[in-house]
Amino acid sequence: MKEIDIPIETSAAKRRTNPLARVFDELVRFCRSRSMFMLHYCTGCGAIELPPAMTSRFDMERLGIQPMVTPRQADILLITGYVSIKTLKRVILTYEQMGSPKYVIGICSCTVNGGMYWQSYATAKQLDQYLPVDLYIAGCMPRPEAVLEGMRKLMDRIRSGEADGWEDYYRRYDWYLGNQQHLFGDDWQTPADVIGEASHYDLAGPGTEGEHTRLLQQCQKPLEPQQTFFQIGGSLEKKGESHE
Amino acid sequence: MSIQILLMELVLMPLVAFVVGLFMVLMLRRIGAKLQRRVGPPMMQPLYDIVKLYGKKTQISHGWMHDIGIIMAVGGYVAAETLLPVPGMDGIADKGGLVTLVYVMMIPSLGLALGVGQCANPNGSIGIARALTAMLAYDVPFVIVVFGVAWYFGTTNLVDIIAIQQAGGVSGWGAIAMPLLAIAGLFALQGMLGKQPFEIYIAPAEIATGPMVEMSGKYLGGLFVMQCFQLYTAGVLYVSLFLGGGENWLFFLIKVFAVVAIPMTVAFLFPRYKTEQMIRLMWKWPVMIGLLGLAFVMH
Amino acid sequence: MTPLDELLLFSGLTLVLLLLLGRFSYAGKIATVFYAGQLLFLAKMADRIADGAIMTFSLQAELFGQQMSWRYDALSWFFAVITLGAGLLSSWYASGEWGERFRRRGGNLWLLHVALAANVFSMLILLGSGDLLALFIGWELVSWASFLLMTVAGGRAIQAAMRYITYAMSGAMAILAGIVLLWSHAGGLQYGQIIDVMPQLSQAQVWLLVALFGAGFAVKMGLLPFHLWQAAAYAETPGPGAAFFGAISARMGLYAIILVLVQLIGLARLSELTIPFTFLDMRDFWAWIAVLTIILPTYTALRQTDARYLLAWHGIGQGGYMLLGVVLGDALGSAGGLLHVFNYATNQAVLFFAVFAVMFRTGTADLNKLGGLITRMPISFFAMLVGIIGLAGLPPMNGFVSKWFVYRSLMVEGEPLLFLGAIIGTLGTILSVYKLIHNTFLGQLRVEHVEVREAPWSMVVPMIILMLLIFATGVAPGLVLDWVALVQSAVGLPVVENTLGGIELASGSLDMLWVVGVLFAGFGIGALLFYSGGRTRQVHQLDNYAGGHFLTAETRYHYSDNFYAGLMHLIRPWYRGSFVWLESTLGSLLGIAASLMQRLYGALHPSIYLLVTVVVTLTWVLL
Amino acid sequence: MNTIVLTVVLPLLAAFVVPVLCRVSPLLGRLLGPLTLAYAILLTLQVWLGMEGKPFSIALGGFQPPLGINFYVDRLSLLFTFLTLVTSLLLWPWRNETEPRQYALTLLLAASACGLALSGDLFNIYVFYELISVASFGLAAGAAFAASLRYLILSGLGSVLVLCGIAIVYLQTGTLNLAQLSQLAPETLNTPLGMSAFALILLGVGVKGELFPVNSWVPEVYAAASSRVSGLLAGLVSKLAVLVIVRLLVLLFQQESALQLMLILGLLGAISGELAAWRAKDMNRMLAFSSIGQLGVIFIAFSIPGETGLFAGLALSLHHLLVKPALFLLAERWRGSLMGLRGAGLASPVAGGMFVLLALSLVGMPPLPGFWAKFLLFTGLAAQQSVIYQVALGVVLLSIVIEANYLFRVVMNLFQPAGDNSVAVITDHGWLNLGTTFLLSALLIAGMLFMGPLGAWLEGVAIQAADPVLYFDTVFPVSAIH
Repeated sequence: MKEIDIPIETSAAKRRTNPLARVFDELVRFCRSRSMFMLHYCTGCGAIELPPAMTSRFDMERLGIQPMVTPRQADILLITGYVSIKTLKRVILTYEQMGSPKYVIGICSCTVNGGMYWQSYATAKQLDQYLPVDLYIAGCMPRPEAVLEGMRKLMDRIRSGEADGWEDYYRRYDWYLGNQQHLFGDDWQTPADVIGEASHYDLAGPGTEGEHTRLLQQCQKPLEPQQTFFQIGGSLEKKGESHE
Repeated sequence: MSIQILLMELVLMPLVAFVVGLFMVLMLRRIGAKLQRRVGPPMMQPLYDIVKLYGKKTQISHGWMHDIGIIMAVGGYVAAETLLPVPGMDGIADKGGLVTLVYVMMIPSLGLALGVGQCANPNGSIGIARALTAMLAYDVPFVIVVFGVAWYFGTTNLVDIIAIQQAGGVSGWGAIAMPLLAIAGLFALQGMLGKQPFEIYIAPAEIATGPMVEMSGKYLGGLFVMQCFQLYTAGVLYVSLFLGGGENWLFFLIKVFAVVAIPMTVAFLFPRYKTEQMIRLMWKWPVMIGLLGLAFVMH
Repeated sequence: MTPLDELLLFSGLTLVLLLLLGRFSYAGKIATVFYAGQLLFLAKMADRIADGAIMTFSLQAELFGQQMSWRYDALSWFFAVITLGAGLLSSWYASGEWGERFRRRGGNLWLLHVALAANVFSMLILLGSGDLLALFIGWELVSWASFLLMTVAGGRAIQAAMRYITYAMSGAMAILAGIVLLWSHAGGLQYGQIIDVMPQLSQAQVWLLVALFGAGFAVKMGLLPFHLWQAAAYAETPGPGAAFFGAISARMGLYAIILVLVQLIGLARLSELTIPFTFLDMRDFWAWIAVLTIILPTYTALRQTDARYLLAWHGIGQGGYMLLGVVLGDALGSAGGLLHVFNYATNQAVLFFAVFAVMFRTGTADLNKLGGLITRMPISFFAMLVGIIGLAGLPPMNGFVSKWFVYRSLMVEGEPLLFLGAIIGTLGTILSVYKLIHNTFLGQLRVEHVEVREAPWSMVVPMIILMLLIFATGVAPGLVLDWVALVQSAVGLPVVENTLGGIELASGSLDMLWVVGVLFAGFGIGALLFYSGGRTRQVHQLDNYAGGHFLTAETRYHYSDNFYAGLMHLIRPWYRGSFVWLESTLGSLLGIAASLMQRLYGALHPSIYLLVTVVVTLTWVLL
Repeated sequence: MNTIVLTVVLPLLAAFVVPVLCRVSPLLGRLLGPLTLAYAILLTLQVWLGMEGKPFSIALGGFQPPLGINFYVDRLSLLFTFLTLVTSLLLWPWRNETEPRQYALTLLLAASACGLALSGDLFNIYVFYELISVASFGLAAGAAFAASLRYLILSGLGSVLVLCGIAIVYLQTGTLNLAQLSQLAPETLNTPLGMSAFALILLGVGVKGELFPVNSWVPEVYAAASSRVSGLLAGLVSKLAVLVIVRLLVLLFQQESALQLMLILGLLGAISGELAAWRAKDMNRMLAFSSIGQLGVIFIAFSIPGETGLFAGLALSLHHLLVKPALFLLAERWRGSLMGLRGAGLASPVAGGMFVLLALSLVGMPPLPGFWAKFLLFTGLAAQQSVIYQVALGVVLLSIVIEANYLFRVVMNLFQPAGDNSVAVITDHGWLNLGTTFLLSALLIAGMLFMGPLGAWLEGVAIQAADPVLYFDTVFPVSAIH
């Protein structure tokens, strides 16, 4: 894959100048790092190492990490093993449904390079081609200590503002989408509207849109959120009538 | 009472409730951790969670009712706190009374239900359906308790109820005079807090936390705030009805935390009932105990 | 011309005018204006009613030695206000696009307007009855006028209307029997005469009277076990008619109950009547009937899948609260019961308006075929929201206040089981109305409803008026409680001493001004907290958690059917359909008797009857 | 005053002349009947105005009663004479151009009915009753064979019973003059034998009066006969039979058991008729059964002792006389299955509207006249102490509920849009039927508007009729034999 070299505007670069705001940002980042809700997407054997990490032996909760059930509530997406192409679609959807800031941790070698499934026709080899992975925890499988170590590493990175993979996904969406399309075909789309989100939150970069997003928009079914129509008695004869 | 003091109370009461509630959430998680031989979260963990959630960059909304629902959920409890007298502060408790408080406490649930409804997620709707069913289950013993207490003290004014109890010392407490009702009240409390074994409407592995399924960011944060209020309100209400309210803040807090600790402890020792099992349980034992207690009280 | 003359004449004029002009497209507007006029005439009386004066009607009839007169006191006035208000808003609702559509679909708009006016007119007459004969005449007029309105829709409505008229006739005949019995004892049907004769009647006679009158009035009110007709009859009536029925029609039964059982016979007399083989007296019995009427129909409503039926069943259940309050008979309880008449009327009207607005746009009221309309019909949604909060009796809407009064009265009187029953009814209502609003307005918007828009102004404005009314009387219940106090003093019940915000009591007061104020302050804080968080972005409804599944527009991702599955799993066996069984058994028995009679007349050798009869008769005579 | 005899004589004569006249001049033949009836009506009115409310007696042929036969003319008998003539005129067979027999029979019916109403003599009553029978057989003969045969047999048996009853009366008292009988009755007829006489007469006359259980001819005959004939039989003839019973009750049989016998039979009739009507599948049968029920109620009313009962019974009879023929006329074109009537009311709204009005009055919706009639009945029943009257009250109320149900089932059917599989709806009612019905409906409305004076007047009639002493004094003025 060709590396695209775009100057990336990190959040540190546009840090606000107001000292109070800086304190506030600092506080929020601190809290983010101390409160991580994780969604463990148990794709493979790595999942077996998570229960020990959560329960009495290692107790992730003392770091403020607790499991959550739906992507909406979660901050961290744990990919615990190989991702088949079919699974990857779900993983991407789940990732896109998470609220930013969000972080992806790839656990096990399979997520790094395909691992023992390197030769499989049906697995995605490198997770970071499709999603912005903030942290890999390599091993086959990594022990709970390694998982916890990885978590601590991520906490530090969040604290310092280095863990900004989620911004990268918005800024270079076209590139990620291109890779996804390469794998899933040209009609690939998720119900989530990443471009709209990027522009809404002012996260769009030069790489957000490109040839792949244009392709997406060609075959995409419209996904505008439903506007509320307050207009009373609007279009009675033309539209309302035809739908009774 | 001058209007300034009243206004100050109206501001302070929810604030205190929130702070105490944060510690109750902490206690909840710590009790769970202890029972599972874990260390548990750090002291400020509930606050971290809430600040993080409010500070999320993207906040996914499903429409204006989703927003208003959260506002109602938090706001309703903020209002309910002012109807609940604490040591030194009565707020507007004498303007509403017990029945009003019980009904105002339904407003947050209603708001949440509406907000979840607009999320268009069947898991959420199922959760709400189950939560309302649970309400039907635990409210039956609960209103028996409310009736018994109101009958015994001859008033629904919480300020008076507390004053009467305190005038009689420890032996004047509702729990001493109405032990059966106090037990039934504990059952209802367990259901009201939605903790195991009565948390079928959350059921994370089955319906993906039900009402919370589509809640992200500050929406979830709002629910966390609501949980603080909910624990506090339930605890204080029970203390006011049965344990003589608060003579001073120290005793008051001890009592409230002690009361809330009971359902917390029970929660982590039990698995989960199905909805119909819950209704059957709630309509059988606590109701029987409550009615028996009521018979004692009224004769 | 007395003010009552003006009112009744004007009401009659409205009816005549609609008979003549009902075919024209502006009939609805005329009707609305004329109902407003009637309301003005009623308002003219307000001052004098408030002074305790009784309005008389100039025309008095005397037939067969029976004096008939009509007059309005505070009780009549209170019910008349609600009647006219319901009539006004209903005809307003029908006056624009709704009526136009109704007519284009082949509905008989003329009949609808005429029937509505006839209902209003006959109710005004009934409310003015100054003696029992006038009461009966008014009663029958109301029954047949209701029947007329019920038949407007045709089809299934006809069956419902037939069922209604059978029940109504049975009830009317029971009332007539009661009236005739009273006449034979009192020698007249003036209220004064009846009150005078009441102490001389034996317990058994009063028992019979209460049973006859009670059963008759209970039919109209839809009290158990005479409630089966009501839901279908109201629900199948076209929009404005259903709203009018739901709001006030059944309450004529309550009016009559107050008049006869409370005012003429007296609650104290009711308490003296014991029910054999139980430890209940007649008043307890009525209270229990009221509570059963609250519970059973409410839980029947919970099972409905048609929004109109759901509301109509709740209408039956809510009647129980009113009766319960009135039967309690103390200042608090009766104030609650009477207040609930007003409050419930506003709630039910706005709910029916909202449901029929949805029907207007989508063509269905099937709760399994709707969903997500909140973004398309936000004002209707809001109307329904206000309505369900009121109906379920939660603050800050007016339904809470009236129910609060009833609850408090039950607490003061020490009736724990009745209290429990009333609360169980309220809980059931909450469950059921949430299902209503969820399945209609929340959840997933169907593809076929994407183009739906808000209802037109002519339908929205009545809803807005009602919403404001519900909220205003919820915040300041004293506005209506003043009237209620007048009614109480007119009927001879203890009078409630209210404040603008509710009531001051030593044993726990209510001040809605404060409660609502603080509630909204709380919402303000909630909003502050909410908007202090990050900026929101609305997403498409298909961008939704489905366990990783890709939702498409074709996927129905909505939970509506068997909404309270867990609850139903437990209580479904409890729905025995006993009343329906009873009704159909009676019907079958009647059918068997009828076919026996036909056999009798169809026999080929009738002369045998003659001979047998002659022999039997002669034997009887000679022995 | 004696001109009242002409109301019997003229139609009787006309009845015999008409067949001949029709051969000579069809036009005259057609006009003769109506003209006669109209003239008789005029005569009746004249007498009415002349008598100033006081009853009088006419000795026919100059022989004084009790030996001679006499006509007793009071308000009641005049009212029935008037009603007979008017009903006959209203239900005149206008369209029956080729059939002079119908004219003759109708005139015969009118003449004998007037005679029956006026007769002051039990034997005369029997004679006129037989004449009525003959006329009505003839009229009903157009109906199905089995039905008219059944009517014939029953009616004949009934006549035999009446004759037996009269024989017993004669045996006991030695006279058949009603006035004289009223004098003798308390001593001679207050025995089981006297009661059996009453029972026999009641059952015999009851055949025409649609009394349970000798009324089983009714549904078949009405179902088959023309509306006009059904209207005459149900409206008029039945009322005359009732009149006979009423006269007997007032004058001869004042025992409680007589009233009770009638009450029980009336009760059974009311409930059985209404129940059977509830199951009826076609219009005419339904009206026939309904008529049985109504007559039952009328019998109940007349079984209330005193003028209250008479008043209520008269009111009910008048109301029924007004409404039933009108309903039968409407039903003329609505024969056959009730289910087939879907949409018929929509097709002819005037007829449908009148049907609704008549049905409402029949059910007794206030303030229509039907309600007031029933109200009188109810107050009368309630004033009685005996339990059986209270039971009767309950039964009548129940029967009203049933009646409302089946009548409005029909109404709803009439006004439902016709389905695809319903038979073609007839919209044409004929101006004659419609006009007559309209007239009757208008009378009904007028009755409602002038209910006050009408009621007072009817009460006067009842009071006068309920007075046996007056009857005796009128027939035998103080100066006479006693």
